[in-house]
Amino acid sequence: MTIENRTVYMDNSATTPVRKEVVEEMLPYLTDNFGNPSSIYELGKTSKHAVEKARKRVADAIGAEENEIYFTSGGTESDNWAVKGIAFANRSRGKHIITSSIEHHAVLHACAWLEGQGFEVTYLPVDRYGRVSPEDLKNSIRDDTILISIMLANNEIGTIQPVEELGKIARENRIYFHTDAVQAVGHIPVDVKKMNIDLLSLSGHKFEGPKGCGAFYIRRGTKIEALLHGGAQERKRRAGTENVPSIVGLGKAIELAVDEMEGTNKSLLEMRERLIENLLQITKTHLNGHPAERLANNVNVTFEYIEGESLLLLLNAKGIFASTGSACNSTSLEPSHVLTACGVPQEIVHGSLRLSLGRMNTQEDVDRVLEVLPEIVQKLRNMSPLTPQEYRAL
Amino acid sequence: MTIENRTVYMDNSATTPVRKEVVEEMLPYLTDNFGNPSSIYELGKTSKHAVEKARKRVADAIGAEENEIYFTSGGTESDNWAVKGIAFANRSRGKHIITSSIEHHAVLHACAWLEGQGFEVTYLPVDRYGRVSPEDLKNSIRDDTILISIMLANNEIGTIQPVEELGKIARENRIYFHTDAVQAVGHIPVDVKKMNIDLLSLSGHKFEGPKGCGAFYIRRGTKIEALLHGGAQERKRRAGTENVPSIVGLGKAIELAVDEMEGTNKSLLEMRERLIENLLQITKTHLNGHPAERLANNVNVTFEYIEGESLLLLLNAKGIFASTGSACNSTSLEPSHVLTACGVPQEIVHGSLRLSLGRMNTQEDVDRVLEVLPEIVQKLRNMSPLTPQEYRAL
Amino acid sequence: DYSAKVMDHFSNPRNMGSIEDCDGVGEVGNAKCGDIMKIFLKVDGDMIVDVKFQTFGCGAAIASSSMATELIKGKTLKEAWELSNKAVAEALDGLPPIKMHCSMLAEEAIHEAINDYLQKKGLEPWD
Ligand SMILES: Cc1ncc(COP(=O)(O)O)c(C=O)c1O
Ligand SMILES: Cc1ncc(COP(=O)(O)O)c(C=O)c1O
Ligand code: FES
Ligand code: FES
Repeated sequence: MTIENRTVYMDNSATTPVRKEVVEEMLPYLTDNFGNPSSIYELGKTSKHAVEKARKRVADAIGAEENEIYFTSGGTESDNWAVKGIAFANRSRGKHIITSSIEHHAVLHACAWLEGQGFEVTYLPVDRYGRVSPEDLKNSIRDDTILISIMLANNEIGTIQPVEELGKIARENRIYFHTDAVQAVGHIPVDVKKMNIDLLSLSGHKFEGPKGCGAFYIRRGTKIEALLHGGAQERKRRAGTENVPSIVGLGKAIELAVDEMEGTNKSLLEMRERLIENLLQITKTHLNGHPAERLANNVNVTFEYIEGESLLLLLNAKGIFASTGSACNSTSLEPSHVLTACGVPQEIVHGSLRLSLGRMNTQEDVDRVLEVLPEIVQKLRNMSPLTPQEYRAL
Repeated sequence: MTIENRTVYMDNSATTPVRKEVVEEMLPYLTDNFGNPSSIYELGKTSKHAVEKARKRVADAIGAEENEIYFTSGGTESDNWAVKGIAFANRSRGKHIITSSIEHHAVLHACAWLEGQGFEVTYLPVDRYGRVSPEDLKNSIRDDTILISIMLANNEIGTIQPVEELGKIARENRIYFHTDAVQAVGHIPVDVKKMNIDLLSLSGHKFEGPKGCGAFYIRRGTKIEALLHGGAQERKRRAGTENVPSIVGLGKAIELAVDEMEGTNKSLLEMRERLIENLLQITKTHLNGHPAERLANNVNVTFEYIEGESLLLLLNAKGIFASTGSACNSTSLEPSHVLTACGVPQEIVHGSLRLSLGRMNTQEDVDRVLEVLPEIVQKLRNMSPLTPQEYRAL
Repeated sequence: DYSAKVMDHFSNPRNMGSIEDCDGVGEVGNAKCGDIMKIFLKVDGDMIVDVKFQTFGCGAAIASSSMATELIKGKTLKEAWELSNKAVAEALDGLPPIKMHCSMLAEEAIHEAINDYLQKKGLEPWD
């Protein structure tokens, strides 16, 4: 299969390139300034200062204090730390955790593992737009609830949760509130104080920072155990030699993303709306996620009668890179738990497509997708035994 | 305090710079080839192939199969995974773990945490050279022992353990054997099959690879739980978007280190022996660690009557970067548990100095250290109330 | 991070050494913990006319010794007694939190030395 030369990358929720300014700031810490921040000599101090500067930038980006920020190896580690760290530290207070059915697997599978350790987990349902209801949350709280973990923005459908309100309920009930903000930080304004957040996960590679580096916010006074035990790094809460270059990169990337957020989102929103509007012109196509409470970069639609992996492969052949919630494109063979939780019927859930926009996308990219996608959908529908006669064009 | 222009970095066991060839191989994966390896489009496949190439390189470096290698965020994560992953997965078989008293804190603190979860841990003593006795290991095995974790080479004193023999004992008793090889891989030949190793930890930044990236070897058929739960990466055993650039760097670095090991070690050995010989000329100075079963890059001595942090600061002023096992230079205020376990008396343990050599060190660096160090030791001894009159030079 | 003042006093310690015929000597700390400080006093009337120190310890401990001896030289015993570890740390432009205990050593060693002097004189020690 030949691949077009001009490519359109619309999978920015999966990962992003590291932006130029960020790479430049990282490079010296790979080579010349390679010292271990725990060392007391000059080379160590240079690294230490760089890490602390990044910590300040992260704190500023989410309205936290510097000493509430810990660096991790990414969103997955932060999520695991939140869920397991709170569970083990507060076991004597209770064994009940509340989360939602559309969380990232990093939260869901950590919860499932805890169920094997004697904890009990309530998975809140969501409405057809992927929103958790504050009423449901209130009703699920028990005397022994120790943690509520609800993501700020969903990675598949872009739905933004009413976290401020959910956090308020948690606070009123004196239950720790964690939010997986991996898709939110750098994309929508986040203020941990205003939003009543006790713990927050974020990951560098979702906002043009490096992969393999994330951060974790722990509100002062929160009772939480370490996840990685060992050396005395990160004020004895997260062991392991600091990934200085990536931490530096994450700091720079988060600062740029937040500074430029308004302008970026304005242009993303225009592209998003044009895509949605035009894709919904294709017959038997449905929008997934919330129409308004939605990340500016997220488009997620379901085309009836087709299967996502085939769609991706044909898009790939045209140089368009996107993703699907179809099981056929995953190692699990389960269709998207997010779309399923939103009530997308099993018969059509396989035909879903996520286009996630990034700062580097242009209206020309949108043109290209709108030029190519309808044809591909038609081609696959023609091939499918499910397609009713009236939707065929043979 | 003014710092000399010419600096001598002799703290290579703490961390190393990323070598040039490695940075070059990493760079494209930060920018152009930034795809998520889980994605099926071209950009994703490029990343996937890069990760698999690195996996092969790691496997080759330690005599493992490719599908026995998992990428992690570093030595600490690998160690935590080994200890906790085996413990939780084999709980029904037993609750006893054997390790040594000179392990890295990543193993020791993970074990301590497990003690809080109902596991029992035996900490084997070491002889004055830091060696674990195979007899002691045999005697400490119980019916319910599920894991033996003994490091291959120690980070402070460089002592190499008789791992092949220890692994044999474990295998004969059908107990999983883990070795923390963070200081060994890339420095001494490692063969997991020959050495009877079931699980092995390694970390990139100890052999001129990137920080924040390590690997974990799990022998096929080993029953172990995941440490980080979430996405289906790393054959569902280690979740989290792969740190592609760093994984690529680790692969390149390990290949170079192993290929060049013989030549590098020859030159390190010459420097090490010259340093040891000359430092022992300073009165009331003792060598720590084993005289022969020792990493080629490790020098560790104790100077009586002086304290390590002061020594480091004065060395730093002369542009020499090294480390100490003194409590005064740590956040824990406990002196080195390794030197203490080797029987170095509490009164003198604070005067220890580790010089760890790297590929970039030269005999001129050794000259410089030998020129500067005796004077500094004398200066501090003159200042110390402990120094007997005959060792003063006022 | 140590301040420039700490580094200055650490690298070029003032009043380092011992006084053969001193009037009071105080030693505090413990080699096992990595810190011992010894202060020697020469007293004339109620004036400290000379002071020297010997210290086994970290950069902060050595700098604190040096600074403390400077601060009490030429002062009365009473004034020297009043010198707090916080004052020593402040004179050094601050110490890292985990190093504050090292400046305590200076305060304690001075107290020991003054009491040693008082006792040698047959006077009641202060507290
Ligand atoms: C919402 C959400 N949470 C967690 C993660 C995990 O982050 P990482 O891949 O950095 O481990 C991701 C992305 O993969 C995500 O989208
Ligand atoms: C023997 C040993 N084990 C584990 C580690 C931890 O490795 P990392 O810093 O990559 O987490 C280190 C180094 O810090 C080490 O020397
Ligand atoms: S049709 Fe082949 S995996 Fe779904
Ligand atoms: S003398 Fe040990 S910390 Fe200062």
